[in-house]
Amino acid sequence: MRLAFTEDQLAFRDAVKSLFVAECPPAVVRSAWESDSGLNPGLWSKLGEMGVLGLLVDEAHGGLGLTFTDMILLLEEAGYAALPDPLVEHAVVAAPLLVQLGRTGDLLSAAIDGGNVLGIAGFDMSAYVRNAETCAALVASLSDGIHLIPHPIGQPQRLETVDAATRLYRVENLSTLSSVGSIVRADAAQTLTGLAFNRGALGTAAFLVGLARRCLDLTVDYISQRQQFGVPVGSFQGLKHQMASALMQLEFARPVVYRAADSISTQAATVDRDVSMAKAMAAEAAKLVARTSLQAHGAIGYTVEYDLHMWFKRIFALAPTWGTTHWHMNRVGQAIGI
Amino acid sequence: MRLAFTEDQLAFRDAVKSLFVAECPPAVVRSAWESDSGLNPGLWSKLGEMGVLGLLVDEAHGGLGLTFTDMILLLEEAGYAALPDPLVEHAVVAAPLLVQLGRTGDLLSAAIDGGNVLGIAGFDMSAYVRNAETCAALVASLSDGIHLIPHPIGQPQRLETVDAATRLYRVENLSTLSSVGSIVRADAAQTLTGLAFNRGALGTAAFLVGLARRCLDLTVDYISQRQQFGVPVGSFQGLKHQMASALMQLEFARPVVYRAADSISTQAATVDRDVSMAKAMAAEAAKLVARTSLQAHGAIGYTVEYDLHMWFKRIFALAPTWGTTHWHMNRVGQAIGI
Amino acid sequence: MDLTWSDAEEEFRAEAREWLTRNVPKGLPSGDTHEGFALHRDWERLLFANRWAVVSWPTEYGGRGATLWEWLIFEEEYYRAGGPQRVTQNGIFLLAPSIFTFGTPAQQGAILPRMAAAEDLWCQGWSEPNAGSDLAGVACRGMRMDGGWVINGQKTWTTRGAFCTHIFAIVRTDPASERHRGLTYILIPLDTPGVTVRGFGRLDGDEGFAEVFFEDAFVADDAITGGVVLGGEGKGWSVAMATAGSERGLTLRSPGRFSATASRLIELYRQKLPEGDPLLRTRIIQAWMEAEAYQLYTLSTVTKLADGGEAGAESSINKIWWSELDVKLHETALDLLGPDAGLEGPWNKGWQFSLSGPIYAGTNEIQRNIAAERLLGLPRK
Amino acid sequence: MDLTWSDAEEEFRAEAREWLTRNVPKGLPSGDTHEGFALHRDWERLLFANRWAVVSWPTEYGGRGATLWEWLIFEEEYYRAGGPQRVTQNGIFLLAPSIFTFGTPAQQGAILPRMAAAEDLWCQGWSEPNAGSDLAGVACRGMRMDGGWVINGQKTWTTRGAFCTHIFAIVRTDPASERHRGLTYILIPLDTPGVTVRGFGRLDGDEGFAEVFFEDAFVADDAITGGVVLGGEGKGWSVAMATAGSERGLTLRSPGRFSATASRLIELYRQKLPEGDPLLRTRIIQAWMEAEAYQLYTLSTVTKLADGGEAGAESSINKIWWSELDVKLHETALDLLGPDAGLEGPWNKGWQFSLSGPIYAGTNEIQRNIAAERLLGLPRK
Repeated sequence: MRLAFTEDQLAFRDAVKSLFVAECPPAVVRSAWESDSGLNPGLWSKLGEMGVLGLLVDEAHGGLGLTFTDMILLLEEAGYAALPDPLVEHAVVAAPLLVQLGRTGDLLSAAIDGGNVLGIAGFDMSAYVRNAETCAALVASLSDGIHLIPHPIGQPQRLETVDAATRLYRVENLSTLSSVGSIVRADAAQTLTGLAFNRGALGTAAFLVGLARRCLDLTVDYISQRQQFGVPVGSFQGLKHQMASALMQLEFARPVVYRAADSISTQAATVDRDVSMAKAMAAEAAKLVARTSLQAHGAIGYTVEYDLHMWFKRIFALAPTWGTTHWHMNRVGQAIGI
Repeated sequence: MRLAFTEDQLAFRDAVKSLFVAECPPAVVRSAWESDSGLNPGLWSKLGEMGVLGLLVDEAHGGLGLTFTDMILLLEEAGYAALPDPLVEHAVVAAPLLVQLGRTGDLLSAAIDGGNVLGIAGFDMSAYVRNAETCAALVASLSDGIHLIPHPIGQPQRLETVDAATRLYRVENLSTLSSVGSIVRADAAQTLTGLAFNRGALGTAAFLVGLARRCLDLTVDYISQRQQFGVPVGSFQGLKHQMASALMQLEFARPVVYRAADSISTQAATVDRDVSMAKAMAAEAAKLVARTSLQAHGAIGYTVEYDLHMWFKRIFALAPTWGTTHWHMNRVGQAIGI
Repeated sequence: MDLTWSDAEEEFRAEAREWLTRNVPKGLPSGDTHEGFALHRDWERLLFANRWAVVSWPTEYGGRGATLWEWLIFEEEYYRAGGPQRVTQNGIFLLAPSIFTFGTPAQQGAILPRMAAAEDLWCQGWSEPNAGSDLAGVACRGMRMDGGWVINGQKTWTTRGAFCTHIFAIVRTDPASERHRGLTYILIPLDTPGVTVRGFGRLDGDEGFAEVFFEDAFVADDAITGGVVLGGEGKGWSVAMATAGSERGLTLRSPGRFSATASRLIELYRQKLPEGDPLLRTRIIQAWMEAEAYQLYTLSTVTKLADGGEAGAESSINKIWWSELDVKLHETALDLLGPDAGLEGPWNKGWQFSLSGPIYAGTNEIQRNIAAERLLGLPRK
Repeated sequence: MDLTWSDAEEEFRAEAREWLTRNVPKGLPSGDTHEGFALHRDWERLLFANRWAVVSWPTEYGGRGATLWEWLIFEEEYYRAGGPQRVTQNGIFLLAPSIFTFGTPAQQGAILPRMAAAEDLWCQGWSEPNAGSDLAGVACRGMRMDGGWVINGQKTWTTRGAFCTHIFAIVRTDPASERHRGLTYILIPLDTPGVTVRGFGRLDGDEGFAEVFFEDAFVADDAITGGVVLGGEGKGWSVAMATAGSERGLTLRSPGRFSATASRLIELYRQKLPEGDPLLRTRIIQAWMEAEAYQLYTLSTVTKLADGGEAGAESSINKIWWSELDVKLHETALDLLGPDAGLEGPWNKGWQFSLSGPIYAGTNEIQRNIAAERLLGLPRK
């Protein structure tokens, strides 16, 4: 029994964290809010070089052949940095699907290297497609099977999102587009879609944990120096107790997320339950942290000139995706027999 | 438009409050925990003399002929005192029923004077009967109508209750006992039972508000003088904020309770909704106040030697009676069309 | 206890409803952009032209001399009809009560009608980078000169400052003073030379906040007819606290607004989940009950005021209640929208707006201190 | 990451389960009465006789030298089998860790085996009427005399004090000292002349609390073999804090207890509401998830400890979590019981017990201060 990460896993985490510190400071996140694509190709390539994008792809196909347990801390760090690029969709959901679908050619190589961005549709309980305009191909789970739709993806209409770094599109008539590349049908598709859903939901949970950790850090920094009434506002017990409650929810969600990563890695019988519990607890903890952080900051947190809002909005945008808390709690209930 | 009480109503409230201060201090409540009957006949007679027990009975039958709006503050004060005697069951539910049932003889006179205690069954969503051993008669709403069952009420079995001042009994085969006094049947009974339920639920809501107000007062007194770390514990912001939140819930429940009294008095079309909202909000506010008060006290509140526990337990015992919060919120939902 | 409206009040309601139903503009953009603000100003002028801008004010200043009850009725009808948040609110709800209490007749005559008519648009100049919750930390200085004041310093978080014409500011006029002494309440035209306004984005990205910089800005005593000082030199704290009482109290947040939001939430639930959902339903019932409780609490406060009483420290829990209720109403709506919650739209916009409620007008932490100390009587230290 | 048990651990579990299933007493009354306590003491002696009383202790003191993992397994099986709260817990979980750390070999040999065997029954003498959360306010005095100590003063809120044989107390031995200096940790037989114990009722009415009065009570140095002072004169604060770390940390509240309660709650739901209820179901799922999260958090802490690390200030959020979880589990059960919730019964008893969790072992307010200051690093002042 051991609920902790190996030295290798921690070292990989530290390396990725360093990359984000250097290449994905808040200014980069901020510029993604205003850029056309919302993407950072240079950073994306470096993630490819480090092996992050192909981490879950086996070595025979150019990946690292590692497990979800090796990936989970990297996703958390991506959340900490509020990485604008679609790491969960691309590396956690789509890349392993390409292998499962037998599409192991150039598209996969580029995906592993960071030379392209893959899109997904129909896996995440969402009606929209992220990066539909820029993605090299779309892996789509439709009623009759999983399809691979090459660029361009129909006529995507950009949607206005509160988290402006995330590019969401409506794509009409996906099923007619799908005719160009249907590759897996019915039963097999259902299994693969279920596996991909769990990966995406847990990846999102880890991302949320990271986002929330950064909110707490930003808040602790600010309220430790911000003076009112002659003392730091962070010294007021009313604020301390709120911060402690938020921290507690987050800290108790973390081992739940890590356990679910192990359940995916080991194909545990309880994987659905474990992933759902992780997503539900991470989402609720992150929202509590975000709310508490905004309130603790006061007016400065309520402006777009200060960084907090990018983490805040990302949390509320992501929390209901890949299944709402309500949906996941219901799945936990089924698993525990009520 | 005017949401406030008249001078007369406030003066009556003050008079009843004075009576409780003099005749129902915590020591009297405490002794009711240990006495056989849990009743205070002397105090009960005085409530009769003041007109409280017959307040809702018309003057022609010896009562005051007043409205629920005149009664509501008295019930709140009874809660503040944690009156052990069954004021809601007797004066709010049973006495008006006797008139409605045409039983306006000696039993009613004694009920108004405080010369007896009336019991009820089948009105309060409870399977148990309060004071079944001591009540002069039981007004029982059964499947075939409303019955008046004279003393003795079958073979009542006393139940162990957390709030030991409340004497609850299980009475088997009520419907066979009922044969002695069935007086209203079917449709009419349903209407009367519905009216009586609203009176009982709202009376309980007001009682809960009073109980909670006393919890707050006990707590403010204690934490203002209790010193730890060289200052009163009530000066700690963490505690202040909890107390403020509890106070707010209670203060916002009060006008809701008062409005529902008006809705009963004026037979408003919205009476079911208004009573349910009052009961739900009063019960939840009272529970929050009780929990906060216990926590603010620390260890001393956690003993039976200190008074708080009698108010605390009464709140948790009463809150789920006369319909749970869940039941009442459902009724509100139906009223607002969802 | 009399929870019915009089015939006269019902007539007032009917008149308001009829006019509002016909005139409330639909789909007005945010008032926190230059373009949007201009449209909102037009709406304010239309309200004024029909004497609906400030119903509770005396007729001489453009009101109807309406009672508090009628004011409540108007607000209820205003939000029921879908009327937008008032861009003039910092003037008519925050500054005006102080002008009524502390202004000279000349100031009242000069300021109030133009404010009601949305000719002068007022913003609040209280907060500074280092004086937020701790208002007594104001550092912006005013120096007395012959014929006026020279102002130096900075204000910030000034709502809609970039679109307004005037600012009501608290400045330190006694350089030797500390905390809440030596402050003066000064009325300043924003076109005064030496005043610079820089708008910046609120949470939703609209330019709803502004910084206001004063660099040797000379405010002549007659820049406002009747004088630029309100309530006398050095009286700024008392005037501000009276205004804050009004800001934090009844007048700013009428129950009609939350009742209207609760009704829209019920509509959204019916539309999105026609088959029902027990959990979301319970949250909607809870939110509806809390909006209704706010209405009843307000009726009880207005009764007290109508009897000549004061709202007092109860304003603290009043402010906590409406601000937390507003967040709850909108969060419930977002949960109803599920994954669509992340898309821009009126509920998301409203949610982001609601998040300011627990922060401004005295944070809810400050309000909980006030409730604990003044309502419960817990020791300050 | 390896979330599986080894073969040896599974064998340990099987052995524990087999023994506990056969031996756990059913329907034991509360241990907070004289009669009940005697039955619980018998159960403790049976546990000891079979070397299950203190599995993680060295074999020489009656344990099995079990690892922390095995201890967790034992606890899980203990509560799964329906084992009662341990009446010896203040000894084996609170005092014993300090004896292991600060005791001399002579003290360890004299105290630990008799404690494990439930021959000596230890209660805690820390709190005083004016020293609750503020432990440094201890006023109970110990005066050095030839051959021993004279103790004067009062302790209170002493759990099961009326049924125990010994008390571990913190007393002020330097009369000139203030706050946390000058305190000494003293071990005292309760039959010492001058010591009076008065039991009184906890929230549920059982005599689970006691006041302990010391009137010129002379505690001879050899009243305990090896000496009555633990850790040295004047070292009481450090010893107590080490014990408090243990009290507030992992060892007192094992996850198995809450997981077992969650399982019973699920059973209750199935039994009371076979047709289901969406709202209560959601609350049960939430409570189950929180119990499971507590289990996982504990596994992560034990991993750290097994690697040679320390639990540290994380004990603060650990204590808040389990104590609030325990209340939630029981409140959910009461809501399931509806109007029957007011009747005496195991759930109500458990609920009343759970309410002490957020108060004792450092109130949750104190714990939130610790979490904010030591885990988040927020400024003390």
